Amino acid sequence: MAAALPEKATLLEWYRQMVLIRRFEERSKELFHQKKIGGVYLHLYNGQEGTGVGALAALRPQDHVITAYRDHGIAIARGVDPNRIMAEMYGKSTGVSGGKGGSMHLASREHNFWGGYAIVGGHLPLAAGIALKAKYNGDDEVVLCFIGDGATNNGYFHEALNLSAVWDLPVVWLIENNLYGMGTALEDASGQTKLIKRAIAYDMKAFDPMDGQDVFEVHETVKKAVDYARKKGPVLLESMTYRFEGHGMSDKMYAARVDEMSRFKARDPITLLHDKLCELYPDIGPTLDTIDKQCEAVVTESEKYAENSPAPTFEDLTRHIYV
Amino acid sequence: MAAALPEKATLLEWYRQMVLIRRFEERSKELFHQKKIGGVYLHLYNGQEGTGVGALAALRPQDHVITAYRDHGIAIARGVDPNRIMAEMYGKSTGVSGGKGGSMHLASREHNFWGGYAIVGGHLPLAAGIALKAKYNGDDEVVLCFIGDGATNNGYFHEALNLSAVWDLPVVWLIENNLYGMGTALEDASGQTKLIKRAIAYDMKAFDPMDGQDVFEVHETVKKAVDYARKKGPVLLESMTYRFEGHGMSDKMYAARVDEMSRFKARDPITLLHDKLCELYPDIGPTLDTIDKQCEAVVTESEKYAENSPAPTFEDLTRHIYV
Amino acid sequence: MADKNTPMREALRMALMEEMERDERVFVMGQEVGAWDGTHKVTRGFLEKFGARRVRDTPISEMAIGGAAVGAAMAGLRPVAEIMTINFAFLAFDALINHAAKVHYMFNGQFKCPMVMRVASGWGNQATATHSHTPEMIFAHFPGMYVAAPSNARDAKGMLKAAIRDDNPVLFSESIALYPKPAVVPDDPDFLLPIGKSDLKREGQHVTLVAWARGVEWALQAADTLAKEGVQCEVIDLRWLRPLDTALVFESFKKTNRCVVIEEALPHFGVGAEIAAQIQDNLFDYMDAPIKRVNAMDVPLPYAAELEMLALPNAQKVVDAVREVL
Amino acid sequence: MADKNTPMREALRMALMEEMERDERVFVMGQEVGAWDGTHKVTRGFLEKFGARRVRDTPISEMAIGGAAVGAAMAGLRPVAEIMTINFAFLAFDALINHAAKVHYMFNGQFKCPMVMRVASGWGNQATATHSHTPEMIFAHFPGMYVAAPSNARDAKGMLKAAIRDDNPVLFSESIALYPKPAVVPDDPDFLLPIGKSDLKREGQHVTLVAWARGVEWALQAADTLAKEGVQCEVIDLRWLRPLDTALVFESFKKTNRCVVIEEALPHFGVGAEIAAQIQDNLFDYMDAPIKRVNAMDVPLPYAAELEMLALPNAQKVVDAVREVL
Ligand SMILES: Cc1ncc(C[n+]2csc(CCOP(=O)(O)OP(=O)(O)O)c2C)c(N)n1
Ligand SMILES: Cc1ncc(C[n+]2csc(CCOP(=O)(O)OP(=O)(O)O)c2C)c(N)n1
Ligand SMILES: [Mg+2]
Ligand SMILES: [Mg+2]
Repeated sequence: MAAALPEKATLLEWYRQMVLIRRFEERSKELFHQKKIGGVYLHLYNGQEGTGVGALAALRPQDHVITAYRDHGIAIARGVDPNRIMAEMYGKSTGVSGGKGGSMHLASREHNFWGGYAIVGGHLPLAAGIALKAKYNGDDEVVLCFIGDGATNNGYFHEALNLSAVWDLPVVWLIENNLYGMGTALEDASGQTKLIKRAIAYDMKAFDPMDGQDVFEVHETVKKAVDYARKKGPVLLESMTYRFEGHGMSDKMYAARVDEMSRFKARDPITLLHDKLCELYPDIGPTLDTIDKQCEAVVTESEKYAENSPAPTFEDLTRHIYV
Repeated sequence: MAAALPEKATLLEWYRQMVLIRRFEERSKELFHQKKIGGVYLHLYNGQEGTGVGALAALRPQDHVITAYRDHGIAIARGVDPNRIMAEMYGKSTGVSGGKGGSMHLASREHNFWGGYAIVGGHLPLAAGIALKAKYNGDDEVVLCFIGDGATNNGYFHEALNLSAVWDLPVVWLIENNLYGMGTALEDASGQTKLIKRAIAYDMKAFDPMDGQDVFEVHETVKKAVDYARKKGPVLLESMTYRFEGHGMSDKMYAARVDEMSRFKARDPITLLHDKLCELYPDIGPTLDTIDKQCEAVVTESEKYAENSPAPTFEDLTRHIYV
Repeated sequence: MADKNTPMREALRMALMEEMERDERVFVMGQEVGAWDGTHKVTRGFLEKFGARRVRDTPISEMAIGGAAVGAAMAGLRPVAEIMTINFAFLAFDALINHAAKVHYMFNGQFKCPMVMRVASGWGNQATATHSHTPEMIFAHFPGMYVAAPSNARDAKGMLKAAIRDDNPVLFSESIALYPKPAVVPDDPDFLLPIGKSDLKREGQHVTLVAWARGVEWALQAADTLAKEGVQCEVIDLRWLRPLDTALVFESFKKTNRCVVIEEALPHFGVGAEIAAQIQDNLFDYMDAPIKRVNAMDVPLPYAAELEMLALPNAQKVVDAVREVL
Repeated sequence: MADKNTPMREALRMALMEEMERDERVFVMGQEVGAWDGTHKVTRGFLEKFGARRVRDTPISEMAIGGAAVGAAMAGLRPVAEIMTINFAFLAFDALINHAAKVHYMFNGQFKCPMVMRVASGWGNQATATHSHTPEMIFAHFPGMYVAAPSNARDAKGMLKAAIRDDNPVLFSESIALYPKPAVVPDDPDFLLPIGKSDLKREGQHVTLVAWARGVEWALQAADTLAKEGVQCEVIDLRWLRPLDTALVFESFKKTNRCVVIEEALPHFGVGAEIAAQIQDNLFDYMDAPIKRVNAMDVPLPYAAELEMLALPNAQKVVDAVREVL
């Protein structure tokens, strides 16, 4: 990338976020197997940290983020308290969604994080609606909407992107192309496998696909896109990435994709950033180690917090059905 | 077009069909205003005859046709008996759909005319399913599916076209771009106004947009597309056309589009074919006049037939809910 | 200005216009709401008056209309979206049920969703099977959204205004057959009818007729007919299918001990079933006869006028049902 | 081979496999039905056995899955489409209601639509509000489609086979909670259960329990409990919500004069309401007590296990309801 590198503190913050996400996800997986985290759904973000962290770093606080059910990493990168995220996954009343949403439905209004949504494609028109608010009120805000590759084949994708184009809405549509929707490979689901080309169907601005493992490239591209969206209208982006875990906890197929997996693991976004940092700042090793440990501690703390939080009560069951 | 012209008998048949459609629609409009044709919906095909007739002429009997609610012209071009079409619009038991379907829901199984459908986009996946039957059974058949420009912004369009691409189904998707969906102009509804480019979203074969007023061009293009679909998979086509009447009987806006209308009326597909025939066969005038009169008579006959047919009975009300 | 006789479509138009004038956050979106003046002319003149920012024509994209309204509402606007007819709202079903009705709950109250989805409903006019539905109950089945079904112009105005001012999502169903029917409509810009309150439309002591939307007309006509024979019907207009207010119905039933529910919709799992189930459960000892339901016949609606007429409820069918329970 | 104890997911798998072996026109399509073996493993091994022509993975395109199944069925195939869970069937609602259920009628019998739409249903397992629905009744509200809701492995096999062989569209709902539960399942490849016939699951003379799908389990558990107190429950499994067969229910009610309906779904406008409405209408003079309904609570389902448990029906709630009517 041509752009100047962000300053050291920023890079360290990215590193911290990415490591925190990874540790958080690893712990979540354990806790799921220990049945501390309940339910049947747990979708980990491992491997995609470069995309989430790089993209969110391009936003200002008044901008907006919305995503699908693979939402822990996005929430963390947006600055939501890991304690409250873990508590949500434990189904505790201290969770960001009061224990009512669970892993797939994290949200934090105060962070303009509009939530994780579990109906594939369902959040896309919501993103358009949030962007409409900005445009309607003349607010200088952009909506960043994450989309799975599999979701691009859903009617919601088509209708929401088209609407954003017709109305010139300030949305950055970011496809996280991790090559699979559950067990179905991109080419078995999409007539067009170069998903970025779908922008043409809406005559929408698009940038070249990004290397999603490279947090720098993601950040630079999303920054440009956010600028564009703010001034002109919607943009489509595609981040080429990969998930290091199964689709969810029930995925028995992903482990068989050995070659592909090892190819991507060789380009672990965290390792790439780690190496880059060591290259830029030869003495930085101990700092990074400290960050690693801090992240571990934050995750441990979140587990404790969740464990010790109270469950929601019967009153919570019937609260918030209506305002 | 480079291709050799069809023989005279064929051209006269096209002329006959186009005139018959026009006369049928004009009469329908009168009969609607006389409240002989009931209901609130009547969508005329006037102006688009070149597309329907040219396209259907490219099919063999074993091929399939399906369309939306603007279906009279398609039914006629497919050879469905005008008597039974008119009877349907009268809501008579002799109608193609037994008086249960009405103007928007004509169908004739024996003609492989799978019907008119009134939920915008709803018939698109049906077309894919019919094509799947052909592919599944190894039958050498193609499905021709008409789509309004407005319908291309609906989720059904996206999902059905993508599915046909992923499954290499023998479908010719034909957008009849008459520039409006009800009162909404193409550019106010579609981010991409060159609708043919939407093929890129599915990496689908496409041919250049056709002049829908030119029955020759439509015919040639659809023929190529049908060949392609039969051998390789789905194709997207776009016919640039115009409706000379309102969207339906309630349209108060279309009459105001004076310039546009007169531009298109100057290229009335029937006049174009008429002139071409006169150019090719200088003595053909009387033959064409005879056809005109015959068509008038056919329409008058259909009106009588409809008028004199019995209404469906109470038994019909509860028949065919289940097989 | 004074209250005057106004068709329902005008009453709805007044309501919308007043609310848009009152609150800058209120806007309309939907197919043909602009230059076309709305399919049912409820937004006549709005585009000219309010401009394209607040009167937003959409593509034929019901999923996106539903979902964008949710997003805009969550973000602080107050969209009044229109889906041309309730038939097409099937395409927005997920947006309405899984999103509009759930964002408040599932995120523990962090977001509100103050949107109104206006839909034109009902059958008649030979609109055929795909365009002839009154399935309000399938929306009202799910908690999180309100469902309105006004029976006349006056109520429609007060209910739509209340719906727009409310912080919850509302599916607002307008009977197409009622659009031209007039009533005396208050021009008070703060005329509101409470959400989830049913209304006594006619007093009587012999039998309770429960209806809403177009059914009220049939109920009142039947009541007129029966009054001539000395049978006094009490007519209760539910007005809202969610919250479903059965208080007045119960009160009335305690007096009449008989009830007929009039429903334009198909019979299975309908509002009539719910009312019957609730009455027999709560007022068992007051029942002098079974609760009867008058519904459309259990058929997809055919085009032919003759068949359509047979399939639909009407006042005579209500009269017949009342005779059965007397 | 002999009949043996088989979990419902295996029984369904047998049914599908037998029908695919019997009839070349039968094929499966849906998300992850192939290499993934089906989200619920009902199509385990099918891809290998039948190949990609007959075991068709689809994109995440519920509208197209629904509509393509309709088209394929009209054209002569016999698709068994799977929508991963009934929640996502909301996106196929139009395809199912306006197309599958109507093409036969609206075109006057020219086309048939012999398709089966399999959907996994139910709540529990902290699947949360967007993934916890049992809204079979909103599909069964409309004429033109059948709706199946088997309560056990044996029935599931016989019903699925019948559904596949039938020439009408069928929404086939499978309770996720029942997938692992075994029953003795006939291996007769022509074991069919009739469409639209309810089934007596337990005889008793004091009260009639009406249930289907997962509710039957709760009913039978409650019957066991109550039997210890000398209360004999008759348990009737509706099996199908359309056609809704109330003949057995009526017969039973004439004997017991009391009825409780057990429904996993939300209360409003449910099957319970319909049963109650029909009983009071048809058997008014046999009623010794109001018909009670046991439903889920009227809430979107929250994630927390504690809350979820409170919201769901269970055997104890059935017992309590029975006590109310005795
Ligand atoms: C409408 C709908 N259909 C199906 C599902 C089941 N489902 C959940 S996630 C998923 C795959 C989505 O893949 P993709 O969009 O690529 O996102 P990723 O999981 O790779 O992040 C599917 C099919 C769903 N939640 N919603
Ligand atoms: C899902 C759905 N939404 C809205 C409508 C109402 N409607 C009927 S036709 C139409 C316009 C369609 O335009 P286009 O596809 O361009 O076809 P044309 O009428 O020009 O032939 C609309 C909005 C409908 N029938 N179905
Ligand atoms: Mg993916
Ligand atoms: Mg058009």
